[in-house]
Amino acid sequence: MRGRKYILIITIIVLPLTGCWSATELTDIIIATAIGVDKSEDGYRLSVQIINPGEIAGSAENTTRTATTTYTAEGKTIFEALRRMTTIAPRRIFLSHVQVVVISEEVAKEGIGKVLDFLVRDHEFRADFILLIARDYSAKNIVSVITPLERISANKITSSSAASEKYWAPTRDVELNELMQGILSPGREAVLSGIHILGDEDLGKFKSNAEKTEPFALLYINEIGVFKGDQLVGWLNEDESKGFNYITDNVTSTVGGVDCDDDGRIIVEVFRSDVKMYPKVDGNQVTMRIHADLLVNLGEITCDISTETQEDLRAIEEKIEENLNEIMQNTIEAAKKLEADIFGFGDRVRRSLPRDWERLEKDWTTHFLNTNILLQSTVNIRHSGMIHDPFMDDIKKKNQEE
Amino acid sequence: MRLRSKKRTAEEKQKIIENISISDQAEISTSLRENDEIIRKMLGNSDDFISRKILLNKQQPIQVQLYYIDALVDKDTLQNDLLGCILNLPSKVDPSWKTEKDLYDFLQNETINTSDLTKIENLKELFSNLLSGDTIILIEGYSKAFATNTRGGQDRGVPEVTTQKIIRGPKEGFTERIGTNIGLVRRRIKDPNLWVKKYCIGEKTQTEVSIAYINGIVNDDIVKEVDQRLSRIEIDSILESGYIEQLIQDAKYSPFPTINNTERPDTIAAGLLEGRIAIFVDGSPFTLLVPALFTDFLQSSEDYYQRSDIGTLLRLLRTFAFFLAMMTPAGYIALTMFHQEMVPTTLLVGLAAQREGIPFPAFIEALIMEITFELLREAGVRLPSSVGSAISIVGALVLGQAAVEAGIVSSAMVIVVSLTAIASFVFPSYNLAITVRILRFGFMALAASFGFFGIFIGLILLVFHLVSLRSFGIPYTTPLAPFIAVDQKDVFVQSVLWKERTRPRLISQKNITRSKLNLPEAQKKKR
Amino acid sequence: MDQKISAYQFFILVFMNTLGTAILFIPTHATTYGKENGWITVVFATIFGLLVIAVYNAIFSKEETRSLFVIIDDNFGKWLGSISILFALLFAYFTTFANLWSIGQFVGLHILMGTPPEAIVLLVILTCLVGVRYGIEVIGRASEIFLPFTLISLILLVGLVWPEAQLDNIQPILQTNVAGAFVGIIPVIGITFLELFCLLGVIHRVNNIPQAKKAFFIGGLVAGFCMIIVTFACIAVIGVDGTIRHIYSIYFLGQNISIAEFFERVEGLVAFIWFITIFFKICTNFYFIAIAIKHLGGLKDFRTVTIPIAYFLFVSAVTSLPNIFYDFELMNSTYLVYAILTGFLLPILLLIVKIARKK
Amino acid sequence: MLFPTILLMIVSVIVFYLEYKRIKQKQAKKDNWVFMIFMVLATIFLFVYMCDLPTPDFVAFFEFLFKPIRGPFFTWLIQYQ
Repeated sequence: MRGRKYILIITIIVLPLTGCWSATELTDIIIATAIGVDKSEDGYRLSVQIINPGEIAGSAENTTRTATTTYTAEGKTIFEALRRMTTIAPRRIFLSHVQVVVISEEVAKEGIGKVLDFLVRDHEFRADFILLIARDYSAKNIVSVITPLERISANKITSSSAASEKYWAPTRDVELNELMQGILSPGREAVLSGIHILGDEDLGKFKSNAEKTEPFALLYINEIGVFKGDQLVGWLNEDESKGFNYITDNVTSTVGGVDCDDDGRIIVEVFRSDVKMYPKVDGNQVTMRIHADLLVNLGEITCDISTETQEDLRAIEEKIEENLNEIMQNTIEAAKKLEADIFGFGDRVRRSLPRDWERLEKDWTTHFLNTNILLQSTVNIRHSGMIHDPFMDDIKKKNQEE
Repeated sequence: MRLRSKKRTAEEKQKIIENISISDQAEISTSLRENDEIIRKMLGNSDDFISRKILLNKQQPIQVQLYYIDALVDKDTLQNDLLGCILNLPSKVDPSWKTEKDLYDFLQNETINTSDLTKIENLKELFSNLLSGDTIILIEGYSKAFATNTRGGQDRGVPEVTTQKIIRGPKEGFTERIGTNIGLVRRRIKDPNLWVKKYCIGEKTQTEVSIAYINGIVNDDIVKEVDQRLSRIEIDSILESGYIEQLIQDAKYSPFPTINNTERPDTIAAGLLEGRIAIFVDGSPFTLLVPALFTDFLQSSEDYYQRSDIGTLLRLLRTFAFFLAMMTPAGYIALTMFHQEMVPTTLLVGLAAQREGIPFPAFIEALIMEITFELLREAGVRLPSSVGSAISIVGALVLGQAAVEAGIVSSAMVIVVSLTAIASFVFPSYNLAITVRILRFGFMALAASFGFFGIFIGLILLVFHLVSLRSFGIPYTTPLAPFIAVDQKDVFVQSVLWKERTRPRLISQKNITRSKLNLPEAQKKKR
Repeated sequence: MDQKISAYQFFILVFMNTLGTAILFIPTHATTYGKENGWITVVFATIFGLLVIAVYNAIFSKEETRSLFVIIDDNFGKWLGSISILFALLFAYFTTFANLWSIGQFVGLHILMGTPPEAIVLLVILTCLVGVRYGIEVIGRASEIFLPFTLISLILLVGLVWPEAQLDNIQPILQTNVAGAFVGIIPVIGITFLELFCLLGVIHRVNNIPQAKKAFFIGGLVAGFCMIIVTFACIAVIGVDGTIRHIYSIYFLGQNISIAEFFERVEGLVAFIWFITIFFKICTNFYFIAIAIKHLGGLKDFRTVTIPIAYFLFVSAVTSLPNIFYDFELMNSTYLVYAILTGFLLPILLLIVKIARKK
Repeated sequence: MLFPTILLMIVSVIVFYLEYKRIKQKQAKKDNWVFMIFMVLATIFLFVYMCDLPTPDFVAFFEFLFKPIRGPFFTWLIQYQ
């Protein structure tokens, strides 16, 4: 037992011999927060948004430098381009804090598989960044926009993407794992949300963009891009995107409206949505029964309608149900037009009826196009906000009296 | 009166003087002159050594010689109870007394007023008593001496504890006098089973060391072990209980203390009641308590004086502080040098901004700050209190502001170091705080070479070391490993007092029941 | 002065040894064979593994004081016994350096990018060396200290990924790939329960043999349960495809944790669980090697050979395996064959001989 | 590799000496012999590795040992993947 202290001594001797290979000081790295991937002549053009820490942290007085900087490099693959960037960047680029990867529409149409391999394989990337498609603009410009409230635009993108998914539901927060599942699983196709610039894309790169109450350029996320395999094949519009989120049971909260008989509208706030799919296979005919169960609050009523009796409410509920069915129907039609099973109908069949799936798997696309859809919605109104009865008719009455 | 003449030659005397410290049995001569010579020679005619010659019984004079050391005796006792008695002695001394016993009885029963009179058989005892503050009485023609207890001298009374302050609980602390100390404990435990055993350790210092334990509760094996270890000590001096601690502890090369020490009589009493053994050392207010387990160092006696929820909270806090004090700088180094991906983005950006322009790597930066802090702390202890505040101002300004503004260290590092410092002051035991200070640097080095993996390896080695330790036969990490379920009630969680009905299992194996009544239930029954 | 451990400590050692490599590789392995039924594969593997433990337990009679090696010698005779022990010893050696290799790879890939695996292996083997030289008592007690942390980490991990789980991912249950799900049992128990053979070298150190047998069983059961939960969580959260594709899928699982923007990036938790468990596995296997050599050579003290073995293990661990693909192939071929021979056939043979001799 | 090699050699000599002394204290002659043989072998093994010479490959040995069973078993198993 006497040997134990010698072993400790030896450990201490050997320690300095082995240490410090992987140590990197914070002053030796630059933190990347967003990556943009564009097409270049023979490969990809990579734009990396990096943080200028001195400008962001603490109470340091504002200087004339911007909070983020964008470096761009070209290469045949992503990794090559990234390594080529070291010739421009002052320090090693640290990728673990990447929050957003923006892929240009051009690249997406060609196929994103080649882009993804590096993102999945490289150890520095973490799994929790979101992917977006730059619509109409180059990914480089989107990464370069300076946003007014958040000094790091990547933060702005992630938070607004999450917020819009949560409260409005026309977008989808897609992280790497979900995208990979969509691309690779049989019986399911992937989707990615689109990102746009609202305003002047060139002026958005200046610091002065954040100095105006109405900035030159703003980023906004809207609509969902549909993939077939790893290629972008088309877009769903806002309503269809919302329908997509309904069908895939991804709505946490949204707002929906129906027209009244007169010119007003009834707006309801959905606060719980539960959608289930029940597949049925009859020979080669697939029938998908989709059952939606919504709980809503009355949010805004701008028409002359009564909410006094249960029958009145039932009438409103029915209206909303009709509207919901229509949205979902339209979405499915749109997807069928693009021949992409983004809802995972096939996956559903595979999981519930694996024997049938083995038969159907080979030409699932045709089966998908022939799928019968049965939509069943139940909407229940829970609350009417702070007031009981709408007052539009009272206003009207008063107006008439005068 | 028969005089046994037993003259010694000059060589013989010299021999006795040389060997006196070694040979126990050098006898006292019957000749007063000879004894006087030997004693004077041994003490080198020291000036604080006083001898006084008295003649008893004017008719047939008997020479009596008194010896004492000026600084050690209580002058009042000496004058009133001893000198007064002997000088006012009526001429009762009967020359016809045949034996020494008669004289002893006479002195004991009729003459001397002091509390204590002992017969001394040989020179070694004589010196030992003389140097403890007794007054030695030698009588011409007798080969025995008498020691009267005139011990006295300076004592500072029962002071307030200085090192282990608590809010609720007794304020008195141990003093340098061993008798007072044992008394303080005895006053708390009025049990005849509280046994005290005395040792005399240190060839030159002849320090009185006592062990105390409650018979019937204590584990006899441990008593035997302590006894053996104390008897085995061969050293010239024991100046503080720290000497004893180092000489009898189990793991001589371990940074962890395997013996607890305290200034508080109530802590000792509580320890005795759990079946531990207290070791008192004369001249030190710090009393040792064995066996000491790792978890003891995270507990304060105050825990038991408060309600259990507070006690539990404080213990968990201290455990947390233990890790904090040991790991914070290491964790910071690992995070900023190796694992940047683990830091939330906003925080990382903040850290990166602070580190812009700092010339040192994080490890060196941490080392600089930690060493500066240790220096300040050490200086703070040594400095007279009037200068102490100046040092703290300098420390606060140098560490807190100027260094950051000058760009030598980052403000995050200042936070880390102050956190560590605060956490290391949380422990009720100073011992463990020192351990943590030592280990902190080891962990920093490991973190600088291997990041969290290094810290992990360090942790494993630390645990291996901890569990391999034993304190007087009891595994150091009891009751965590080996895991004893019933004893968990008083480790990190302190259960309510009326439920702590058993003593720790391994320490006390015989009488483990503390209270038979489940108090609240008994009260309920009454109602 | 024989060191003794308690049944509770033995239970922890069983738990740690079963989870050792398994926690990191089992989700991938089981899912590779069983696809959606991967977790069912682990369920069956656990049941089968408990049978294996029953066989192990049967080797030791109620009041056994002999060590495994003495039992082997007594039943097989000196020559055959020695060969069997050597065979088992080499298996333990194989396990140990393969585990060392994988810890080097994992740390080099995920924790300390760029640090050569040699350094990491060296550090681990030195730490294990310290542990082994302290003896089994200290290893047992240290495991007691670490058990709560391991369990808390495990519970945290599973608890935190739960919100991300999609139960759709585990369907269909036992409809497709049924054969794969059953065949998958073999590689799964190959790197879990069959490696428990090394713990037979320790069982006679437990102060109460009947309780030790119980602890053996419960340890296997609890560890199996943990593996089932983890595999289930992997499939439910990251899907079959992701689980198969990632080498360390449970680590990827940890990366998916995101609670309240604070409990993010806690995959270190996974690394912690794995380190602790594999650490004790390496320690016990190392100990097994040392005591086996002690028995074969008739030595006084097993510590005699620990330092040279550490040297051997270090070199083997850094040179023997070229890359991760080879490791996977090995785990499905040579290693598996070896594991079945030592961990399954040898004990059964021993049991048969023992029963035959009794009659 | 020169510096680490030299350092490791020095370390192993120190280790050798300390262990040797420790075992000698226990007066176990056989242990001492076994330790010396093992230690010399291990040091050679380590040295061979440090000098980038081919080291004995245990895995290859095991592969060889189980050659007849290994191949068919693997092919059988892999088809279920």
